[in-house]
Amino acid sequence: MIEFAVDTTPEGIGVVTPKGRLNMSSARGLKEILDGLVSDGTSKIVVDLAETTFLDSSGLGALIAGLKAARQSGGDLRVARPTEAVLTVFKLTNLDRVLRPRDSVEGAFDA
Amino acid sequence: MIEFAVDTTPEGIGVVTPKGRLNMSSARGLKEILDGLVSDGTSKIVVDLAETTFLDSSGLGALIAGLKAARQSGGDLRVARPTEAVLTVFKLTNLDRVLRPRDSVEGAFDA
Amino acid sequence: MPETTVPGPDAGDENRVELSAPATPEMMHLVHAVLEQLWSQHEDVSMVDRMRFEMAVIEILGNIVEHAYAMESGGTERRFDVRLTATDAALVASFGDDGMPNTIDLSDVAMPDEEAESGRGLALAMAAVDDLTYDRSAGRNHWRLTCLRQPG
Amino acid sequence: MPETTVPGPDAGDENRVELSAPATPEMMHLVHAVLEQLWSQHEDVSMVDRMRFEMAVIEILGNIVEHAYAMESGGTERRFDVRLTATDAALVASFGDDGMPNTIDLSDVAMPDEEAESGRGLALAMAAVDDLTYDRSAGRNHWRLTCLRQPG
Ligand SMILES: Nc1ncnc2c1ncn2[C@@H]1O[C@H](COP(=O)(O)OP(=O)(O)O)[C@@H](O)[C@H]1O
Ligand SMILES: Nc1ncnc2c1ncn2[C@@H]1O[C@H](COP(=O)(O)OP(=O)(O)O)[C@@H](O)[C@H]1O
Repeated sequence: MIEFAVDTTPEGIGVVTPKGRLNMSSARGLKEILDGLVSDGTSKIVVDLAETTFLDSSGLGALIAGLKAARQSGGDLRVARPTEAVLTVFKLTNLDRVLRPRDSVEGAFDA
Repeated sequence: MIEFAVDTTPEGIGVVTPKGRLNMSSARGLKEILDGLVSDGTSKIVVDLAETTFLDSSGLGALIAGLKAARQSGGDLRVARPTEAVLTVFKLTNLDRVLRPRDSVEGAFDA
Repeated sequence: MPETTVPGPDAGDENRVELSAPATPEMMHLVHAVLEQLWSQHEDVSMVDRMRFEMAVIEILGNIVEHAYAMESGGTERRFDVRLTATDAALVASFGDDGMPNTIDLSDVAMPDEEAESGRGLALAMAAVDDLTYDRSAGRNHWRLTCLRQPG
Repeated sequence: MPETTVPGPDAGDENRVELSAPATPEMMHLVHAVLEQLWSQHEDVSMVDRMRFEMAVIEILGNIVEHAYAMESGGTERRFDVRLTATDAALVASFGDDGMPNTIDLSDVAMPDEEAESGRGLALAMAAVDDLTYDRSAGRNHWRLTCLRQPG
């Protein structure tokens, strides 16, 4: 139903790729992964949404929680390559400003 | 829901790999592929069942129809690498003799 | 002595899933998905029990799609419903449809010979489950499949 | 002059799919699968309409699972049912559950601020569909979502 790929770049940026649907039954998994990264000292995180086919308000909640945790530790959380379905949810919830989507995972922390 | 990979070996043996469930809504596709191979002159056919997660009586019917067509053209149809679910169906229908499963695609026409 | 009640095969069916949908070949996939869901709620059901139940459920649904609604005349709705239940004791599926009555006597069902390209559906379903019943009432067909669970 | 009847949003619903199942987070996947099935029968429904309908359906089901059955006391059955219909005019979902009554006035629903980690479900559902209604009757909650189809 969902899988998460978790990587760390040579620059120490955590890259989390949810593959499948981010909904009520999978959002908790994402939240735990993001919390785990931050508490292990990885506070710069990119969530690669290229393979996230669906996002609901629980998934959004997990992203916002991760964003806040990352910022509290002096880092940030950025989202990259959202699918059309995910982008629609960002826009409808007015979160496309705070979760400003980046075009690539590599360049997500460039600006 | 289902995909079919169709290949021809250097020896001219057709290899059909159904990926997914062979049921009422997909059996017709298999039948058409098998018929097409035979009428194009490929009468030795291996159906690789390693990725066939489910088989019902319509799927069985398509295999038997293909077997008869292949034999009528002087060839044969052999099945290889059935999953446990598929093997169970062969046994319950007493077709494990006429559709005797082979251990490998390569060796399916060896004996 | 405390009173004991022996649970019937339907006991504990608050996890049942009921579906009502058009009787089309595409619905096969949905019923497979419902069964996947059922297994995810009942991880203790053995692979063998899952396989034989799924096999029989799909065969019966295939017959409804193919035979009960074979002609345009068959039924006003061209729909089916199914209730799927997994308890500690058994897996049970109950189908209903308003198509044409089944004409086959289940006690006559036998596996056809090797050459046959069809006619294995009911025989396969009966071989797979512990009990298969059919009845016609109030203008509807009712099929009921029971797999008694075997220790995994 | 011939009499004309304007079809309501439910006309032509013989392709409807109805599901009744336990109200658990795992059931989300099943409802996604039902929707996939619905689209395979209605390939003319535009991507935008599919997306907004699916979004709202999942949010309302999420609320039933999370809020209507929040406490052990909520409902005797912990089940929901849903009827999904696609016609030329509209996509309609009707939910029923016997959980606790909804306490939120839908006209008060607003999108929370950026920092909020929850509370966007109903606002998102309302933003996605053309009509969302709630009523409580006979001890049950009823939610009804309507997306008027836009030319694909
Ligand atoms: N639901 C049904 N309604 C009416 N007739 C049925 C039904 N199911 C089965 N039958 C009859 O039983 C026969 C045997 O069915 P089956 O064993 O599934 O083989 P097949 O479907 O391959 O013909 C069918 O040919 C049909 O006449
Ligand atoms: N089905 C329901 N039954 C009871 N209360 C509900 C139901 N759905 C929503 N509510 C109430 O509406 C509020 C807002 O829900 P929602 O917008 O989905 O946000 P969230 O679920 O993230 O809290 C919930 O906190 C709850 O009090």
